[in-house]
Amino acid sequence: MLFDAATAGQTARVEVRESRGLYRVTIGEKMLELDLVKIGEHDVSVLVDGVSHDLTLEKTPEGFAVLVGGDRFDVGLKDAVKGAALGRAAPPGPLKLTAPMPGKIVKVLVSAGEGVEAGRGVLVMEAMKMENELKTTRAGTVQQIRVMEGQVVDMGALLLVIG
Amino acid sequence: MLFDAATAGQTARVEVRESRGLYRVTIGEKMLELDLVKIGEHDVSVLVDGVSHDLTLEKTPEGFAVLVGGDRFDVGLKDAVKGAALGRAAPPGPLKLTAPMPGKIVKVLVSAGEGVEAGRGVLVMEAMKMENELKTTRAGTVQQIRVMEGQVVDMGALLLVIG
Amino acid sequence: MSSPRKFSKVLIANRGEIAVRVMRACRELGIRTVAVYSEADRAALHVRYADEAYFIGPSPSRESYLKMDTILDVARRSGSEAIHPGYGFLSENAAFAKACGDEGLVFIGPPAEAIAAMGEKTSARRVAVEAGVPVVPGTLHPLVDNQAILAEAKRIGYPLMLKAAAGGGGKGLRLVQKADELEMSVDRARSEAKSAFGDDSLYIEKAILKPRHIEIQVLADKHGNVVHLFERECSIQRRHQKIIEESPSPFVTAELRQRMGSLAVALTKKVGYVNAGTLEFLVDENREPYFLEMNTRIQVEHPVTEMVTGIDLVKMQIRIAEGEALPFTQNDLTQRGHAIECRVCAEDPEANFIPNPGRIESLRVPGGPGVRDDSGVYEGLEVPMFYDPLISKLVVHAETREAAIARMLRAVSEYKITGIKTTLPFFDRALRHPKFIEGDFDTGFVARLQAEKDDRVRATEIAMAVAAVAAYRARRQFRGPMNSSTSPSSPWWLLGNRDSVTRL
Amino acid sequence: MSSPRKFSKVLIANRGEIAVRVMRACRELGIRTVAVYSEADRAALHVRYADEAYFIGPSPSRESYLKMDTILDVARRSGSEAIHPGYGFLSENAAFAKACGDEGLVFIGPPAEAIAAMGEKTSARRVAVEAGVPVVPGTLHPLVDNQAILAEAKRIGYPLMLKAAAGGGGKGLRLVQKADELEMSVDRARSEAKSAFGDDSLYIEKAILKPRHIEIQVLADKHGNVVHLFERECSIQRRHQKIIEESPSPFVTAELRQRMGSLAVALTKKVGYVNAGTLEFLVDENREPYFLEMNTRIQVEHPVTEMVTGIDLVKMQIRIAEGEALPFTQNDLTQRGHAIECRVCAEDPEANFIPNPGRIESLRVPGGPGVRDDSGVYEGLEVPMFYDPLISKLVVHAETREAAIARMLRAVSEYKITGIKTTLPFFDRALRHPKFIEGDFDTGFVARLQAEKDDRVRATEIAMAVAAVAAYRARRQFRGPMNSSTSPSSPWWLLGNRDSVTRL
Repeated sequence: MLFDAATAGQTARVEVRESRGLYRVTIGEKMLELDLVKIGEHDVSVLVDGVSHDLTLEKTPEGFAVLVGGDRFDVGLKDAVKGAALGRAAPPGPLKLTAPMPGKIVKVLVSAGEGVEAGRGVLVMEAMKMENELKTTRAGTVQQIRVMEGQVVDMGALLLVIG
Repeated sequence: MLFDAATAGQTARVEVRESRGLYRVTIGEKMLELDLVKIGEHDVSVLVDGVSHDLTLEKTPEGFAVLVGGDRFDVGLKDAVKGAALGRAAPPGPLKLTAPMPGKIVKVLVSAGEGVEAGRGVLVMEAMKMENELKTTRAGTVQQIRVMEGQVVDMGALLLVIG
Repeated sequence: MSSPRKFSKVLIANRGEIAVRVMRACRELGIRTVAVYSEADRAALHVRYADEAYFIGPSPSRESYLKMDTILDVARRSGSEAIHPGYGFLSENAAFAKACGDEGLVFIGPPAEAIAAMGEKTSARRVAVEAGVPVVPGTLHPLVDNQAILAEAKRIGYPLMLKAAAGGGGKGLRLVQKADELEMSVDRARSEAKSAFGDDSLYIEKAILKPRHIEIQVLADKHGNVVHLFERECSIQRRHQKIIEESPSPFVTAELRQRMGSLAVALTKKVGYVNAGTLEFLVDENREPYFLEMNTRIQVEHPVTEMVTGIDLVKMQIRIAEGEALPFTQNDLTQRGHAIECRVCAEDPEANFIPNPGRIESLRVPGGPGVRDDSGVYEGLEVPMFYDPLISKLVVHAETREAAIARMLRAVSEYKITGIKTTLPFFDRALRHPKFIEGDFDTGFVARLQAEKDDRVRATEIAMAVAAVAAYRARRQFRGPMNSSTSPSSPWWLLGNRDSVTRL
Repeated sequence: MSSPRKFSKVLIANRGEIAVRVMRACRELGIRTVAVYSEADRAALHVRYADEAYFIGPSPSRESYLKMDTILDVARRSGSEAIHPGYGFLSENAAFAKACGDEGLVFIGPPAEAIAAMGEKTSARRVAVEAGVPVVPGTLHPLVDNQAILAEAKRIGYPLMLKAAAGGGGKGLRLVQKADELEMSVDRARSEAKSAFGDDSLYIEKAILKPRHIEIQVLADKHGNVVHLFERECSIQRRHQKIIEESPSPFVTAELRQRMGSLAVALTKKVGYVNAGTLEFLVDENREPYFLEMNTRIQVEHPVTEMVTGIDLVKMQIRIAEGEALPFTQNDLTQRGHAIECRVCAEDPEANFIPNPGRIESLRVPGGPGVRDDSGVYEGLEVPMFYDPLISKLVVHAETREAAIARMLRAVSEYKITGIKTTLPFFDRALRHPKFIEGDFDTGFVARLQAEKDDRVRATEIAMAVAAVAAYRARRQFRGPMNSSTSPSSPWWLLGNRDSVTRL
């Protein structure tokens, strides 16, 4: 199976094959043979030519997060054949600003119909006692405001639509 | 629901009822109202009139093992109505000596047909580098020997039958 | 001075790791503990850990952990003899300390008067000035209306700091570089101060550039004995909040340690302070200390001092509140080895430390020699959005600073948390940075680090390979593309023989 | 003496907690680690923790962890420069130490000659006698045939101890009360000795009644420097194996400490010993010490010494093997506070500590101030039946012995293991026992404790209540009687919202 993988500023074409309980993984030119043992729900112990890796995995919208030692990799994966993102694809059309964390809307800094430049602060959210100003990544017009000041929203909740 | 519970040398008739998200448990004369929250697979947090208990449970053949603080209770439970043990009942008929742990049979100290007194050592098992002599809890005749020296057996495996 | 009276039951008016820390001390002293909890905290660790626990209201702290009357009522009903406030919440609230006294409860902390004198920054600065302790130039009184702030700002000049008069923990704190940023910053700071402390008055002071944040721990008993337990280096901060602390400070010389210790003890005595407290200083490049403020409570970072001095500060707080005299003098105290603390927070260090509450799916804590984990969470817990993002304090102790850094890197590599993003990966990078290793840093370290490119040798290849294998297994199990809506709490990509060790 | 040469890669010829302990030291020193593993250990913690790991054979240790050639071959292939043997297995095998040298590998331990001289008990006793160190009356040479043993037994008289000449860790150790027990005990001891050490020769000695087991830790470098790191009290034993250790010993006076320390250093020097070692003594009621044997390797209980002295013994072993001189002298060493270790074993304390291997279903480790967990396991691991039942060492450090006991009880109450029975509940009882608290005990403590009735105040009621609720829920979910065959790895009685926090 072929994937396009991206993490830590690097991208690679990755092929995975299975044979006799081992995984053959080809990254670019290089081939790794993984003796992989699953431990509990999130951990795997991997031996590659005697080199031992203790990894912890977590499913993410884009692919998987991988903890190795003290480091973390958010690995994005695409099916290299279908080309479809394994995770959620970037939404097309107008910019839908969603909550980056659960929290409370402290202030709405724009009004419907108002024009905004990219980088303009549009909302102030409070979470864990810190106020965070959310900015639009795109210039346009505020088409919808889906929240009110004082409202508590979940992570990923739709806040504003800017077209 | 009525149970006969036994642990730490005490026995009691225990009734459990459920109402409005709470459990009413009557032990003998005493009634406890439990605000019980399940945490993960093995832990529960229980509040009884403001007193907090952090407990860890484990299923056992006889009922449940309960860890409270540094202490452990192996609670045996019987359905007080049906009278049926909730766990495995003591086997009737001849004494079936089973392996108390996984391990290796180092020596068989008796032969088939031989008469033995209660307390007589009948087998030597090795587990975790320690040799342990298994004794019969009952006098009788060795009817069957189901293992050989050098054999590795699982916990609970039938070793000898003494009638 | 009443003779020592041992407590048999103490209420802890707090949550999270510090509530658990205080309960551990109580349990070791044979004191029963009483927890209070909000809607969101029924299953919190401090509730499970306590001997008793009582509900005090909705999740927002204003309606629960800040509700004095409710908490005092619980103390009364539970028959508690004393209240430990932890840090934050009501810990530096003079009115609460006084209310405890009026109720016949012992407040485990300083007298209300000392909190009033030192807790409010501008008055603390006035006291310090009188005591001849150097302070940073700025307003000595809280400013309520914006006009006054604009005027003062013009007088002092830029860059300057805006601070919540009632504040602490960096809340309501803002650096203002130039005049045109002032107005917007004032608004934001006020609104933060309001929601955090219910008081939106601010004060401003000259910003000292490349400053080190160094603080002195003090202990004072009810018999007039005061000692200091040396310094803590707290210069590694993000959004004006400490994230890595250590003791001793690699920047502090024996002379400076001596000098700051004496200033701290003098100021502590001057205000008739009792119990544990911390005097925060800014130290400039020329090793000149400027007194900033006094934290009239236990500090988040107290464990580094415990590990180098061998003194249990929370137990000492309780003993002092019981009326006992300090069991040691200044000369009995020594620093052995080196300790470092890293604050493990539910934040995304890749996204400017934005809070990242959520459910902890899996948790593996580090162990072995010289490692201490002061945690407020457990596997399966939903970290609530209502409170501070601190979930655990990872602390190490070793013979030397070099050995302590190596040990912390080892401990960080053993600490595995999934389900939420944490500051752990940040520590792996920060502690390997040459500037940190040399001890050559200031409060701007984190910002500079994040601007730099990451030049660690990283295990990118194996991470990609194993992620691809996981994706391959997922595909094999469910034809069709992965569905990101799959709940992360059921890692279906590793279905089969769950909880067991399986060769794939 | 070759000049110091730092290692870049070390092979650890062991498994379990001690392999992980050594790897932690190596990781902190920047040394790459090589693990070896048997069939049963592919997923063991030491394999996951190592930088490299190689398979060495079937599960029985005779076919894997005791296979010198295989292990030396792995060392060669992996480019290791040194081998750390841990304890047990090949750690006290002179032939292995020699083979390492022949291979140009550094054996992190004493020279083969010193092992030969001190490792074998009877020769160690001879050396001690020559050095004027008091020993327990007994045979000074291994006895191979039973006739010789019977004769010697008659000469020395009963009660007496049978010991495996090559032994350690209580294996092949038997107390014989009267003559008619002798033969059967000899057989059992021989067969244990054979399977544990491949050598079934025994020796016998007079049994000292109500003895305390107290040992002295020493460190010796390659430059002739020798220091002792004070004593460890190891009298709390079950089946002749230590289960609770502490330092300092509540029984040892300053004079006795001084005397035993000097005897230990003298004996260590006499045999040209190098690296870490431990001299075990029996001390009778009149505080007379009798030298028992020397353990020529790191001890299981080394952490209590590390915590009171602040010295990392495993790092010191490595530095010494690299050729470094001790960085301190006897006068630099002091004891700070008090440390206690409890050995958490997969054993059933209610059934005479019978081994209880199995799968660890859930695991919660203690934390907070002064608590150290040196573990070799993790949640989900199948504890194999082939090896020692020790799964973790729980160690605490506090200001005083009283505070350390309170802290250990607190830590034990936080330690939750399901799936296997462990010795944890035993510690909760033992550490509350008046005799333990007074420090008034000997090696017979455990047997006496188990004969007594348990008079703790116990939470029997809530345990019964919650067990009944669990049974009730189980019934409600599946009509009909509970089925004991239900795999404990799926706690169906708590099905629904698994892994989450749910109000039932």
